[in-house]
Amino acid sequence: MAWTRQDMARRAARELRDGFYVNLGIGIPTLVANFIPDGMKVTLQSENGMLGMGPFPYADEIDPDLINAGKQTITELPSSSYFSSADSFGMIRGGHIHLSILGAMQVAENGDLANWMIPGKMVKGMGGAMDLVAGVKKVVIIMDHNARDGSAKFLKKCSLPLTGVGVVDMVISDVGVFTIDDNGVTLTELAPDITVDEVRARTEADFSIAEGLT
Amino acid sequence: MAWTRQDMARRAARELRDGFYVNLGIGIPTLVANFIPDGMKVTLQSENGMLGMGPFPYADEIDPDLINAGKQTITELPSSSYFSSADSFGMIRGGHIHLSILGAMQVAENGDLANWMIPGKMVKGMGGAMDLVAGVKKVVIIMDHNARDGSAKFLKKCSLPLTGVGVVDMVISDVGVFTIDDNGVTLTELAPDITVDEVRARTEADFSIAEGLT
Amino acid sequence: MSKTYTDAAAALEGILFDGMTIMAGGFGLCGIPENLIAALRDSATRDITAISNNAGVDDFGLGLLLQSRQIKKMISSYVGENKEFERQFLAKELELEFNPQGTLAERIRAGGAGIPGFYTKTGVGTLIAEGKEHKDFSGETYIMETGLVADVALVKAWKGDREGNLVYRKTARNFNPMMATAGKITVAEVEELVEVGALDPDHIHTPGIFVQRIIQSKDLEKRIEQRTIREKGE
Amino acid sequence: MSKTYTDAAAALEGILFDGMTIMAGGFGLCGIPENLIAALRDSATRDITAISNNAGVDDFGLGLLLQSRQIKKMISSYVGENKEFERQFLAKELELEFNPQGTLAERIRAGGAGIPGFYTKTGVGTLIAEGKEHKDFSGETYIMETGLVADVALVKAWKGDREGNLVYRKTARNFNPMMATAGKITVAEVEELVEVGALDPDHIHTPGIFVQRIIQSKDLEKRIEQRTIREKGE
Repeated sequence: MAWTRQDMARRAARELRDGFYVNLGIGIPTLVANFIPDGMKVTLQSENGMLGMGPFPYADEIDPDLINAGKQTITELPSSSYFSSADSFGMIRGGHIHLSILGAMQVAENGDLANWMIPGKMVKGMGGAMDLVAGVKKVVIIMDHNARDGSAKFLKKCSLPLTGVGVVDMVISDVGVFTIDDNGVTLTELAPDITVDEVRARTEADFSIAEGLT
Repeated sequence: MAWTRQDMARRAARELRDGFYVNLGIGIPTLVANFIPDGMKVTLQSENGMLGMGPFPYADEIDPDLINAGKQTITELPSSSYFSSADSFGMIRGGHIHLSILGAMQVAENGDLANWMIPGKMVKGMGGAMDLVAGVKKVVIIMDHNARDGSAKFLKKCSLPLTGVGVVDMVISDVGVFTIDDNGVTLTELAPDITVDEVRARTEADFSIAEGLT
Repeated sequence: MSKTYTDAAAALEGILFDGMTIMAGGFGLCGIPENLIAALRDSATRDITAISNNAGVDDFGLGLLLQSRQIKKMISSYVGENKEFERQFLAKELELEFNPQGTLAERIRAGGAGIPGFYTKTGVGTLIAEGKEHKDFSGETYIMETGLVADVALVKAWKGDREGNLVYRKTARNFNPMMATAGKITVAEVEELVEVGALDPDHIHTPGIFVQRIIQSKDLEKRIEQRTIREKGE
Repeated sequence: MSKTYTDAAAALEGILFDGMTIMAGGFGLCGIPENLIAALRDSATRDITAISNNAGVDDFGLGLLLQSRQIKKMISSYVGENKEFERQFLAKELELEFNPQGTLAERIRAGGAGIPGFYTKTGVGTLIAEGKEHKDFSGETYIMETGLVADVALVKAWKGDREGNLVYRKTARNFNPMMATAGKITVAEVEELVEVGALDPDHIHTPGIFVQRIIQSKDLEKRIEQRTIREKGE
């Protein structure tokens, strides 16, 4: 049984550590905030200029001057601070954020990431994604393991324009967890009832299997 | 009769314009603040991080957190703002200051300025002087026309290490006023009882005489 | 020499010209200079190069200037919310330069601070790096990006005074402070034009030196793009 | 994971080592981390490279570390107030790197913001430019300066909370905000350690992410270098 979006977000939350400053991308990564363990202090950064992001507002708390990088209304916390976009990306580029969790269209076995453009089709822009993957200490990707048409997204080499080169440290997909480091890709966890053979069949990237994983 | 320090400061104040943002160096340039014409709005910048500098404090107003770039205690105005040194020099380097009035050890006829170092003798540092002359739109020098030993300070070429190359727009000394532009140096005003011949004798730099000046 | 103008049209008088470069603050529709954008649309200034993180939505923000075909080129990081933008771009009626958001913010900050170029690792190995100078520092590769300035910068603040001192509110700060420094002429609109002395000098985000003209905003809509709420009890 | 420490000695424990690079905030004696400098002196850490705009005076500020011969090298813009500095430098007991003040401020800001190099026109044609890369932009010549980081940055703020959020007061802000961003570890001392929530999020100058350790200052002297006053009636 493959992991759901909630399962993937829950698994990603295990990468959080006490005292971490974290940037969560739009979509499934946003759900990770729901799984921060009790008693663990994690501060969420929003690249449009906020540290210490609170939950979504109640209907009577909505403030047009208070949004996250996904343009969603949010709230502040007693510990919050606001700053300019230049200061925000100074924080990001300068390596002050511990962890960024993002979505992906494609990941390559050397850690290359593509998540911003489909030539001739999508004209949206990279927003802050290139800055985040270049600057943040650890980059974790959450994605469906395969595209809707069944094709592999975890590849030997990305075919789409890149967001960053060699930037991905971990991939969490619906079939399991992979680390990417100097030893290449390693499958470290499997979703329930998913077999290594199934993962191999659905993955183009080469990967080794962590010790003890059946 | 040569100009006094007060005279030179008063003359320099005539370079001020309504709405100007101005940085005044340590020493005689500081006196220029006393000659801002009534009704003219001039805002003083202090490069340690303040815009809208007020006068020196009364004895009971002294605040160790409120000093100018000469480390003197000062006061704030209702219009004042504070900012970091990086923001302050962004303001200076970015060309947002209209006028800087500074002292000099030597000025050359091409506008070169030396005012920070005597090799083997003085170990003080340039502070913000190099940034000011490089970034501010107009640089006016107030200086004694000759050194204590009578030697010329307004030279064909500076012998001391430079603060900036081709940065000086005007020199106000005790003998008169000189402009420096694409046409070279022009003597435009004389102090009372000072003759062109006397200025020539006391100046190494080549200069032409403004029309109408006797 | 007063910096205060009666309204947006008056504040833009004499400083607009065809082919000019404009910066407009805001992130999405948050913190955008609504009055000034509307006045720029009414001015019918053409062939504008617009530097702004986003392009508004179809009928609001910079989207208004796209509808009226006043924009020749956009420099942005993300324009996903604007259908008219996509149409004009795919029809090659509009030039587009994408910058990573942090690179865009830094280029504007650099432009205002007299820094013509700087190095960043953002975008190394991507399309963004093509044609740019590469340089190694401590064994890592970086690309050079250049400073950006504008003929006119349009910014929106929460409070401001007649000296041009500005204070922003919450995430409506975003690109406004850097853009204020990078305009040859900067025009600010504020929700509340206060007396000089009403703003604490330690809390001023944009010192007045950067603002040449200022107006009190009128009839702000302050639209919300993604109204996301939780229910009581959650 | 608490950021709060009982005193300066405790806040520096385990992060000091001989040969390290330290940044210390302040302009002259205004806004200097008095308690942390004293604790650094007491630690007897040696061969320090100290990055600070000034070098204190003979018996206060960084002058204390010069007296005790703990500093191997200084990177500063102006050291005119310190006789012991001049003596050690002329006797070649001390290395010195002068940076123009704005270049120093920008190098520190760049270091904290992940920018390894930038171009400036400050110092072109002077001693400062020797050996540095030159590049032309729009027909003007600029020199490249590099980003600076420190093993430990020591900063002084007015108010701070347990999250590390800091607010500075008047011209005591100076180099402190950039240095807070450029320390691998940043230690802050504050005149008033306040409850989380006591600082307005719009007024925080240094967000807590940059501060790893924080203490309440004790027995601050806050010396004045040039007590300059006017008489009543002036």
